[in-house]
Amino acid sequence: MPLLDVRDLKVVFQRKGAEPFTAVDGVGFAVEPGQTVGLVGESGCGKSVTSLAIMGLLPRRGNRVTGEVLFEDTDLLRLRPQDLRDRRGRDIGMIFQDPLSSLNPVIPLGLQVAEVLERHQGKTRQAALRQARELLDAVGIPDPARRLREFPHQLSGGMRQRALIAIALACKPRLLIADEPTTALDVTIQAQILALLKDLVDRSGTALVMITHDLGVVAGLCDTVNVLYAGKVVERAVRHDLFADPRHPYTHGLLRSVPRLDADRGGRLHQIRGSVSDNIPWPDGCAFAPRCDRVIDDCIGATVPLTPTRRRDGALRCTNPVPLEVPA
Amino acid sequence: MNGPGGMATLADHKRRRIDELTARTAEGGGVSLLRDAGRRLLRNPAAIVGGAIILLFLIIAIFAPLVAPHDPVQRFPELTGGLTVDSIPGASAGHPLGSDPLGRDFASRMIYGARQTLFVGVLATLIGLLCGVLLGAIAGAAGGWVDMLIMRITDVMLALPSLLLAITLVALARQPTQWTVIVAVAVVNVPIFARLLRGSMLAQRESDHVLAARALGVRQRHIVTRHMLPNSLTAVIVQATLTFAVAILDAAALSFLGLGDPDINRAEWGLMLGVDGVRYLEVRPELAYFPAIAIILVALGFTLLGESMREALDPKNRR
Amino acid sequence: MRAPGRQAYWRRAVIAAGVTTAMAIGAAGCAKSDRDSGDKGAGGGTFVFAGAGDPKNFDPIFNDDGESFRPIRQMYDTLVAHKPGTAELTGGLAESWSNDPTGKIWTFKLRQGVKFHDGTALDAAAVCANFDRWSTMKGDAAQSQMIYYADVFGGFAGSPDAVYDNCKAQDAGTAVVTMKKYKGAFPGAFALTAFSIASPAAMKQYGADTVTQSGDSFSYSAFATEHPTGTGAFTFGGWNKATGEITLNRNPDYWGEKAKVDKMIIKVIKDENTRKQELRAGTVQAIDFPAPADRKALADEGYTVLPRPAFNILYLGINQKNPKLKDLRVRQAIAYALNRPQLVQTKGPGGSKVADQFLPDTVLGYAPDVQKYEYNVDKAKQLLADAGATGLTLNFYYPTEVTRPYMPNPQEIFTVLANDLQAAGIKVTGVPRPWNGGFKDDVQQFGKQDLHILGWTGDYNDPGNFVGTFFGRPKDEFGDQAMTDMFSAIDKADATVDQAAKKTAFEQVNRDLASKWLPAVPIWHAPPALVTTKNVQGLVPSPLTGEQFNTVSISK
Amino acid sequence: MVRVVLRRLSQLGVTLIALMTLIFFWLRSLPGGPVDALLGERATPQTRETLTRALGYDQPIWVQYGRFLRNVVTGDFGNSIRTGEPVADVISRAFPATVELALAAIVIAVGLGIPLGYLAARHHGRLLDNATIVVTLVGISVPIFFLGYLLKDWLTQGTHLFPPSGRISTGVENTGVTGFFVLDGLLTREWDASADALWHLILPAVTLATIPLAIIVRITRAGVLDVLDEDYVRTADAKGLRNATIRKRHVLRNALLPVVTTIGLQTGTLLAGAVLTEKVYNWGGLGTLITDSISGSRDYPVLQALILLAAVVFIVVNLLVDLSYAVIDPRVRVR
Repeated sequence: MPLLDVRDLKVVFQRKGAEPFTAVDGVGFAVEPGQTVGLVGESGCGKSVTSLAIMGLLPRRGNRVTGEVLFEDTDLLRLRPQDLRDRRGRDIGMIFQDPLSSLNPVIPLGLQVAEVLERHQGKTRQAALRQARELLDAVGIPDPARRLREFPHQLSGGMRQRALIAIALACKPRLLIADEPTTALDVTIQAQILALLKDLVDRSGTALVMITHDLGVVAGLCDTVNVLYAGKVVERAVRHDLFADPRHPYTHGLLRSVPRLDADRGGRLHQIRGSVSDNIPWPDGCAFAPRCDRVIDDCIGATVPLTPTRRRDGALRCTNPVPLEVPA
Repeated sequence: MNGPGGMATLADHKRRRIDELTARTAEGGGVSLLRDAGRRLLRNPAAIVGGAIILLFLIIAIFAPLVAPHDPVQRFPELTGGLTVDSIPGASAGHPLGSDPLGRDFASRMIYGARQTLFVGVLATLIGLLCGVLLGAIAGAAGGWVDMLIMRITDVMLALPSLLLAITLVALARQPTQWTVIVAVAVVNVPIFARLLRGSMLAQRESDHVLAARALGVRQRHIVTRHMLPNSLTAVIVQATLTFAVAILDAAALSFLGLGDPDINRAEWGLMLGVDGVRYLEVRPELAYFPAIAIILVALGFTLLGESMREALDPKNRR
Repeated sequence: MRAPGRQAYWRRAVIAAGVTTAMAIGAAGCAKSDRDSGDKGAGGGTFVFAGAGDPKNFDPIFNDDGESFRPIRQMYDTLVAHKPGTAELTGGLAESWSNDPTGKIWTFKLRQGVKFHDGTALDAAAVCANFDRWSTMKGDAAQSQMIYYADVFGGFAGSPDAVYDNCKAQDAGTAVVTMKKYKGAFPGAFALTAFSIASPAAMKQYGADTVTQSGDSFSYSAFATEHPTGTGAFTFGGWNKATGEITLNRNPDYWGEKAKVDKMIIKVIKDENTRKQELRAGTVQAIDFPAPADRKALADEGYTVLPRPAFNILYLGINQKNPKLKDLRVRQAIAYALNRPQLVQTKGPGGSKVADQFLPDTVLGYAPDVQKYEYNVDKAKQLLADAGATGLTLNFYYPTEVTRPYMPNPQEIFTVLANDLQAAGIKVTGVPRPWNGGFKDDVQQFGKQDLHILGWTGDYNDPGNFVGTFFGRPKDEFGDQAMTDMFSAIDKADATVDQAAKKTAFEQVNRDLASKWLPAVPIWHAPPALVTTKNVQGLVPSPLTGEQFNTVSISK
Repeated sequence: MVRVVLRRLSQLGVTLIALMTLIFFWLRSLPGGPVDALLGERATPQTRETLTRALGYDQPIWVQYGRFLRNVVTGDFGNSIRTGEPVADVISRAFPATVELALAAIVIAVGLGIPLGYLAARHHGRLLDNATIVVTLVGISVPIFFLGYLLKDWLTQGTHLFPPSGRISTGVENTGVTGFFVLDGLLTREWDASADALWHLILPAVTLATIPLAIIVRITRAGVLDVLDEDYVRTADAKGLRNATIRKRHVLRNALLPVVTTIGLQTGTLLAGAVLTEKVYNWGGLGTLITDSISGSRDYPVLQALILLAAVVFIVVNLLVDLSYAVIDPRVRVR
């Protein structure tokens, strides 16, 4: 039984005076206990919205969320708000993209870590602070006793993200959702943070949903990868399959646009034309079609279903997939 | 982008180059921001209501002689006949709102009041704006000790609460006239406009297109007048709209304190409320209520429009 | 009124807080108070009177304004007094007085057994000590504050203009004051509150003569501020400046009619509207100077409105510095152009009368048969044409930031008068000037105006106090330096000792003022009023605004 | 931090000296003035001359300026023309009255403004929010002297719910300790006096609070809306914290930062509003003093001192606000 089973998740934004906009359109994926699952896509593809919808953190008004988010067989979408609150931070932790703005600037770091322990474990302030120090130590923050009293702006970017990780993992949740946790950081720090995450997840057996646009992150961390495009999963595969043989032209394009050391220096880097907002003006058909090199008539005619492939845990939404690479 | 070569002089080339740069910086600011803001403004009901109030007010003010039934300063025998110090005639044929304390047609005075109120508000705002903008522009453009001096002066002025400054100025005037009131209310706003403009110009001084212009050797005056000033003006216009409301309220307050326009022949709402309205509140409350409502409405109109403009221009609200 | 009980306060405070909250939330309902009407209850207790301004100090000689005189009058007495409700003279501290035929020697027979509040006796020596104190006052600071003394007595010891010579205590009960020359002001001026008799012992003890200059003003002695000591019906109880309350206590040893209330409080409320509201709220039992517009409403609500007999004059001054205005016909045209009856009807406080001369009809020398200028625009235009003064443009100075009993609303009066003049073809440029910010300077010292409005409230019943003050000497206010016959006529009338002759002389002066000289146009006599709650009895309005409160009682 | 304070204080000094010099020379150039103000209609020309001499106005202007500066430096602002008391006495008596009124107004403005602003933000875009916006806008647009008159007319006349004017009822004993009547009553256990003073305080304070209240509601609302969009609020939500905790610890605390600045800026509004409110309610504070010393009396020594005082208060309060900001917002503290 999967730990988290997202089924047909749909998020529609409705603003007064504007057309409703479907940000997430029938996304489904599952996460087994201890597994690391990646959600990959360009900005605007709906991956962050998906994570927020799972956590119930979308603004209460102006959107409609349908589908099912089964966490240990409980549909989080149907929980009463206060029951969901009880689970957030305790069963599911979350890390955000910008560690500076995600920490409250006017509250000492210690309290920001401690409050989650007070809330879910009923600890006293003192006990919580003591544990907070250990947690900070565990995520590799030096001199944690001093840092407890400091404010977010006094910490470096990497340390802030470590602190956020400490907060998210404080109650030993079974699932951690990390939304672009390294995007705002320097490259050297990125690697440290990823290593830390991997280490913690491995050690505690926490399942991880990794949301990123960075295929490098996926390559280093994820067991299974879901590629999202325009609010839909377009391809799913285990890590190795995906990197070895991307089937969807979009995945293919993404991979080819990553600079590679072993590439021919004279060759141009691959580009995917346009951007996500270049949508086809009708609801049916493949959203990627306007940008696709392999577009055929069938792509724009009818809805393309997500169909399982023969690969393990694989699925694909494409009428004219990239053929399996012929060994050279 | 390739400029048309050939006959263009060097200066022309530079100027074009800057305009390009300005336009590019303004992508997200500048022109498209303005257009965006305009669109948001038109969608905002508050702005529409504010605009409608102001429009009505302007129409009445401009066409007062056509709208008003009578001359606002003429005393009418049919009104003075029933007038005593403790009773003021109410509505009668030809005088829909009755008499004022001197036997003049109150309705006509209310209507002409729009004109005088507009006059006081606009002048007070304009004088404050012009002086402030001039000072701010000089400070912002010159920098150095000039900037320092001007800012110290505005400090001194800002150190006094606005109405207090106006009261002091009126008290220090040789002769109370409508102009002392206008100037007093205007002067209060000078430092605000000056600082606003200076701040915005300083920010721009560091901005790309001005740096580029300087690097290209364009004359200082040209940079200031063609590039920095226009970009700063949106903020100034918003402030001016809000200032108008404050100006007519301050003028009314001065009248109430006995420091306003001494010529009670002048039909101005603040004067009518602050002097007659309060004095005859029990004898004929309408003398207070009508000008008060008019002032509240107009102040509300300008505040609504000003706030909506500010909101619309705020890049944070670009969604 | 006694302060309501403790519980009542708490209850009201709680109600008040509740109402405030309700209002703030926007659910203001029309809450009915359960508070009973506050004007009942007080026995012989405390009389609270709302005055209109702060007093300066309580040393009579250093004051010249009514708000200072109000408490002073209760604490001190003058040698000669006024009959209640009139400007007629009667005995004060002196039971009787007489003068020799030259009018220079004044003999006062003092009342026996009168004691100052400090217990010392009022005798002739004490009276003379007061006169001597005034005339020998040292220092510019002190002298500059003795407005009435300088005006009535001409100057101080050593000055060639000084009127006062000496004062001798003939015996303990008789004081003889000798003047260097006769002045028509006497004996009326002896009744001026500024010349109240104070205790010499107390003045000495509290250094009454020390007036020190500090910055742009003066500070006064402890006598003037904390220990005023006279013979009056009330003794000084204290002056709480934070609340603007002057407390006076009943003087049980008063020589005359002892005060009926135990205590009186003069509460300073500058705003006329607030005075009225406090009266309605029952927190004060009497107010001075109600707004003319409110008098009728207050009377309708059952309050007692007490108009004072008019003892003032408002006039339109004409400045002959402007050559056009030297022509009598132009001045007469101005008089004809003014619709004074309409002004009185529309803007005059209740009981106002059109003035045809510069003194009220209760004053000696009032002439019923002066030339009256009935409102007549055509005649005004005709006179202007005759004088070749068509198209005349005049500046018209009027004060702002002031109300005076004779001029409750200068701006309105100016507007109406200017309107009348315009109708007669005289162009008027209004020049507003703040009362203390240039009006008096410009008008009285520099004579910058063509026309102006100003007036006067009489100090005592003497024609010299009116017409003498205005027209007795050349003044820049009227640019009338050339009218020497006017000055000499008034001078002569003023110097007439015989009362009947004086009356005739002043009647002629008034007739000539109206027909021959017309240096100004009299506008109106406007009586100021007092208002009390229904349960206040015995308050007698004085034409000189010189009310004594010892006769006031409060019924249940 | 100390350097900042010192610099601001020295700026204050320069500002004050400039102001005083300006006021001094301006006042001397005006017609009328003390001589006129000290003399009524009855003064003879001789008296006028004596007075001019007594006040030293016959001396050269620079001698007068020198004397003025010497006096000011020694803290002597001269005597009030109107009452003859030392200016310092006049002002120190009026000062607590205004401070009491202003504090009460602030308490009302903050006490009602913050919850209302918060509620409006919570109901963003709904009826309560829109109603609040409209009411606050109208509140800003009402001439407050008019509002004062209306409240007074409705609630003190006929119903006698509140006293129409003054700070305390005539005849109520209160012993002056601090000059704050409500507080004095509590200190001296004169409960009657305290309750009575409070009863007098309510209407004026409500009147004076109108504009600051409207502004604080708006600032709070805007602040809360801004903060609700902040990432750290989402973080707090993701932690599963209780709503109350989020509200108190994460939303309000941050949203109130701009409110603190606003309160500082409102000092000016309050001082100006006090002039009008105190006139309406005959309050006897600095506002009344200002009106009295201008209108009708031209009491320049008092006016002069009052202008300086207003400048000092305004600058000092703003300095305090800056400092308190540094205390509340750790980001400012380091700088």
